[in-house]
Amino acid sequence: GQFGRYGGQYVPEALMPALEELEDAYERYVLENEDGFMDEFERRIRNFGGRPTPLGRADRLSERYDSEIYLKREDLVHGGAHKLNNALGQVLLAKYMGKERIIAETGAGQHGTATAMAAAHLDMPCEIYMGRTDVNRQRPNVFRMRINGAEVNPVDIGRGTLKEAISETMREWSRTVERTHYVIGSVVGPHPFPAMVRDFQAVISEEAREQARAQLGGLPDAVVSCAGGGSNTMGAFHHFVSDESVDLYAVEAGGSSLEVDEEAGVAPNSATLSTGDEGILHGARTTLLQDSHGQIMESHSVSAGLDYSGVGPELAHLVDEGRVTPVTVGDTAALEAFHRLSTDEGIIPALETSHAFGYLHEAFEAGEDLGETVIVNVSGRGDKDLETVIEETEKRGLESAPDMSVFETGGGI
Amino acid sequence: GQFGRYGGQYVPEALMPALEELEDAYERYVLENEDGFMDEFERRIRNFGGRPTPLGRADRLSERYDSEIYLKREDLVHGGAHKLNNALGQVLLAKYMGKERIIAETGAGQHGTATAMAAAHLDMPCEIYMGRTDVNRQRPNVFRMRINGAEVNPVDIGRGTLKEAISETMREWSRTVERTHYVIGSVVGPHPFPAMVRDFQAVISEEAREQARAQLGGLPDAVVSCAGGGSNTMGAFHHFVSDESVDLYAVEAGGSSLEVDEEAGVAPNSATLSTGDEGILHGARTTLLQDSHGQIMESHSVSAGLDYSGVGPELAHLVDEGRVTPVTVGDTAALEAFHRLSTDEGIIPALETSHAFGYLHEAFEAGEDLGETVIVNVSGRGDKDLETVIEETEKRGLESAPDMSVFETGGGI
Amino acid sequence: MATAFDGGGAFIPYLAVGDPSYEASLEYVEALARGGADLIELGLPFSEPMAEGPTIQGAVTRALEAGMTPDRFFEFVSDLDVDVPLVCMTYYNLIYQYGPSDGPRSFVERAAQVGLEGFVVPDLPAEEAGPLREACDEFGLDLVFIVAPTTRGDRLERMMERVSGYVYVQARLGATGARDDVSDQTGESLERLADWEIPKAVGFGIKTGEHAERIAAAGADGIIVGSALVDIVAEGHEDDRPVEETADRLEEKARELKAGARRGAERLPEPEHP
Amino acid sequence: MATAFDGGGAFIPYLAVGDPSYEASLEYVEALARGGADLIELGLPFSEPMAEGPTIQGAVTRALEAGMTPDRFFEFVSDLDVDVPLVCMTYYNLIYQYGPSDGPRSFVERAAQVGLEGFVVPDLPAEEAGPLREACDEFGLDLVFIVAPTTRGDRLERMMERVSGYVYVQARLGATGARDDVSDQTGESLERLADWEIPKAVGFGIKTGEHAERIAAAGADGIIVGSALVDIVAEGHEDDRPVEETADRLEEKARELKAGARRGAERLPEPEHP
Repeated sequence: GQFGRYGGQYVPEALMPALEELEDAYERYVLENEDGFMDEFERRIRNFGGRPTPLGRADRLSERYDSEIYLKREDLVHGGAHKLNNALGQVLLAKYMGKERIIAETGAGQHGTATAMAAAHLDMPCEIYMGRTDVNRQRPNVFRMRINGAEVNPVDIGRGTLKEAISETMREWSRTVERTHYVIGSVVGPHPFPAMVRDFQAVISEEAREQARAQLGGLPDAVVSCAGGGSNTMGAFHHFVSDESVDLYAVEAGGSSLEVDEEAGVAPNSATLSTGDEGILHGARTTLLQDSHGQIMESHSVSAGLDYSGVGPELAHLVDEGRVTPVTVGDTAALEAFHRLSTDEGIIPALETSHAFGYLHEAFEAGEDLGETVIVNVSGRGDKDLETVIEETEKRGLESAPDMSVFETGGGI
Repeated sequence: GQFGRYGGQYVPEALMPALEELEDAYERYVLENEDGFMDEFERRIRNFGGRPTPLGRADRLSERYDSEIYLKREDLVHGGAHKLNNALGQVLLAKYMGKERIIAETGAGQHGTATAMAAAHLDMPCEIYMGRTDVNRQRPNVFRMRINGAEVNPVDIGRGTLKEAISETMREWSRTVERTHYVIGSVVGPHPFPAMVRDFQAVISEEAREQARAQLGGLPDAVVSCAGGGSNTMGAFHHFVSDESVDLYAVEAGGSSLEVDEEAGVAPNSATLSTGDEGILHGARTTLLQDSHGQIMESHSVSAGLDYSGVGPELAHLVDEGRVTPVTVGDTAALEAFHRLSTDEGIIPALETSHAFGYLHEAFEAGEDLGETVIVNVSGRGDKDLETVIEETEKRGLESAPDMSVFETGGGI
Repeated sequence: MATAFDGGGAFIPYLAVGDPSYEASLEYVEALARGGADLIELGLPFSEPMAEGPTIQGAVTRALEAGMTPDRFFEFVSDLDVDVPLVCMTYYNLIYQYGPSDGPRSFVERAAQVGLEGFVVPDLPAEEAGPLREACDEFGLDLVFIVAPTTRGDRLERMMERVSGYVYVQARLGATGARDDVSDQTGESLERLADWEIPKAVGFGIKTGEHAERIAAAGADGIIVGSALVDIVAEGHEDDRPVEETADRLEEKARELKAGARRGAERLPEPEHP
Repeated sequence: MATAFDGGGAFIPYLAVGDPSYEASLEYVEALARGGADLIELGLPFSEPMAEGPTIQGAVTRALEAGMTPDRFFEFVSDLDVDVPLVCMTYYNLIYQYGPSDGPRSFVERAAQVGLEGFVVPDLPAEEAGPLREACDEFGLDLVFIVAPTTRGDRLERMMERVSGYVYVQARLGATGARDDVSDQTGESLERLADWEIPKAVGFGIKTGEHAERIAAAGADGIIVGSALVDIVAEGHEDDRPVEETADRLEEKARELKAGARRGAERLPEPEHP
């Protein structure tokens, strides 16, 4: 359960037996394919989830950056993001373990919708905990969860976002641990979650590595992926970690600034790997955004899915080791990248994903050499972000924004 | 250009040379793969579009209906529906033909968004014509088109929906025909559109037929697909047409009633194949909803994408021949099917698609035997329909509807 | 019908029948005849006027809302008191659906009964015109085709074989509608048709007497004007003018256009081959 | 610390330090001591109180908003004028981050300086407790572990090796919070721990003297009460009561609970093996 100095199981005693049970199940079913678990997972993630996802060349970005830019298309997974890889894996595992009920937290709602879909598909009752603020600002995702038959429980604590939702789901788990499995949404939390979620997401790099060899005739020079909790990041990196020639870039949300307001307990970014330091949160020792006393700080990003004060312990370790390079991209650059990918390539990326493309652009503008062939992980699609993007784009008066006056004109053609 | 007594080229003389040019291009590039056109199309629809889409077993529906129900997952195509198959094919063809500009009509916005995506991907300027009513009720799709860099031109004629948008795009095409290609969105319009769009969509049945043989060990007993203009229908049927053992069901929108109000010029349904008769509309002789004078009637369906007064001529012909069975499903049954698929299988279908599942259910309830193995074409995903579904479900007080009170409660957990 | 073009510089107005009412429309058509029309295109409104611009779309909508149907249209033609050839302009579905025949025959038969002399069908290219051509032959009516700026080669040949009455030369690409400029494409189109032994009438975008003159001077045997006249009808309807006032304006406009066409025809050189 | 349990039926109250202010909190803790507390758990508030129910979450939020920090907490302990053993209850990150040490040593050292006698750390299971156990040994402090209803077999052994002071028996699954029922799980848990040579204090959900009595009668050496007391603090804060009034209520509640615990302890049969 350790990645260097990170990881572990910092949870209430009541949960420890459940973690031991989960660890046992993880080893038997996931690692050893007992009862053909992994075969069933692979069949379902293919036939239900839509895998494999393509690795496609981005013609106009390649031209723009004078490199070969390839896109790993997790936005095409059922539900619109890589999230289903993990949710389906865990719900299936819960079924193999004989659990009768699924709970999960969600921030922007992507993990919640993926879990609700997986639970419906596998006929498991499902409850999602979601901060009240997020419930109100992510209505379409709440609708989707409800329509898939999941209960949505608003969490009226603190700022009412992801951090509070995780804490509350942990509490609920400790109340009902014997018959309930908690489907954690990223490579965070106590062991075995970080390793297990990584293994379910590792299908991304497993496919991408094979596809690169088949389509490009070899490995890429770099893989770029956005990082919040880090599940798409670890998924996209895992099978490349031992390929030393492949540079790995984890792009964090720089938000509006990398400075923090210690007084207010607020970091105007989610750049945990780049600016945080070691601590214990949500069951694991990892890198955190915290004040000098060790209180957790609120993070901020225009992208709700990156808006988290912690990060997966394995990613923290890989950064410490120098294997993964953490970089940051601010809100405005991410918004510009959102519009750039949409008009250049006909792919509307999630705001999370837009950070990865923002880095690609900034690196090129700064004359940094990412190498001849770069794979960017398109972790999710941006339909969910349309309203936010339009609002934030207008607020900033970005040039790249499309004119939306079509709604205002009353006249003829 | 003929399918039995249907088809043809009933267009203004100004467009005839463009149709001849298109026919020539269709034959050379699509049918004869000149300059490797089809190779490039297949590569791009795979790497950009996400094909092949899976054929997955619907476990709970299979149990419910005591049959083997398989889902062909066009909802996983980039953009969320089968529409991209055609849009990408035509935009690429326009590029091969040396056209400099794309125009297209759209109703609910699905074809418009697919065309905008394809045009961005292939770097072609693109303008979409969309009825004013549809612009206002399909805002997210308008946003998506604008974000992909397309112009959206509202059409302020008549009821301001698809029928008017098609007529207006035809007019615009006749103004600029020499450098512009009109990407028509379904298997309708003058020859060669119905054949060409069918060929681009036929990838659905080509894959499904192969997948059925590989996964089920043989052909299905029936294929069920919703039918508006008929592009997903023809796409899902085409490669099964000569397999006489495979029954083909085209499910039309029964709307609120199959009766028509001739006085008002309104059909409260879009059941063209089931209730319409022969006539000429939008360039083709086909089956139409028209009054006794030959004036086209407004159609109506809770599903904007099925809301069209005509249907593809080939589909009309296959119905005449007895090869395709037309059936209808009303608004309420479609809404119930929407919720059923969402909670049973974790797939939120488009309202169009929901009609196909509504028929599956009604056939089973009526004790009709569709056979042991049935493939249903999941033509698109339902994210675009969430608001409509919630509103229409509440209005009808359907039991299957999830309780949305999560938004109302202010209290704690 | 050919006599309509005898004097040269024929003036062919178009109105949507029943716009904005049956009675007013009767007055308007008769006013155009008084103003010098040599032949009149009577539009039978169709719900999907695919080839029309916004002006004529508006006329079609008004006429349909006022209850125009094919039967009322034929009644209208019977009621008309004018002394020039009348041509029905409509879309093929209305022709095709009418009456008991499986095809256009019933419609053509009835058209002949009420004294119509021919058809212009904007969505019926020569390739699809076989059945209508046959019915026209049976009842002695003409079938006019539209030649577009894009029509060339084989397509011209095919059309020439089937056309009768006159040929409608589309002055430029696009839908109908009055414009301020006269397209260069008109001259080119007329040149391509120079050999044809049939009157050539030019339409799309003619708005003033001066336009008419230039078109006629370019070699057209007639000019077709729709939108510029429908504009007058629409204005009268919107401003709630008395029917007589609008009729007078139409008559005046007709005179202007007819005079222009005649001036243009007079500027023409004698044909080189008789 | 073991002396706290000497009389049997020990009463162990919990309050979040600094809720709703430093000064009020001092009064409240002292009132609990006056009310008969045998040992007091002082909560150092952490921003992510993962094991707490809504009541204690509220206390934590109020205390943090009023400016509570680890240093202020130690100051608070120094300022306290009470004569019972004091234990710090907090989450591991605050212990880990404090002071210059890479690990918990600085925090423990400072705790020892101000006279704290032990720790309860709800997010630190025995497996991860090595460094804190070492530091506690170095400075002579106790480390209390929580035994949950789900804790069995190997896990119990591991915990027994590392625990000192007393063991916190979690009465039932779930987060903290006052309940009306007394869980059956309590008796089972106590039975599993029957062999342990260390005081067993039961917490989670104890609300009234009668609860306390039943728990003590079931064999607990002490009862831990948090939420029922925090409720009184919260009420006083919301209703804007004078600090003294709230302190009086706390003292009264403490007397009720202590009396209950004592009654329960008296009903206990003599232990079978001394």
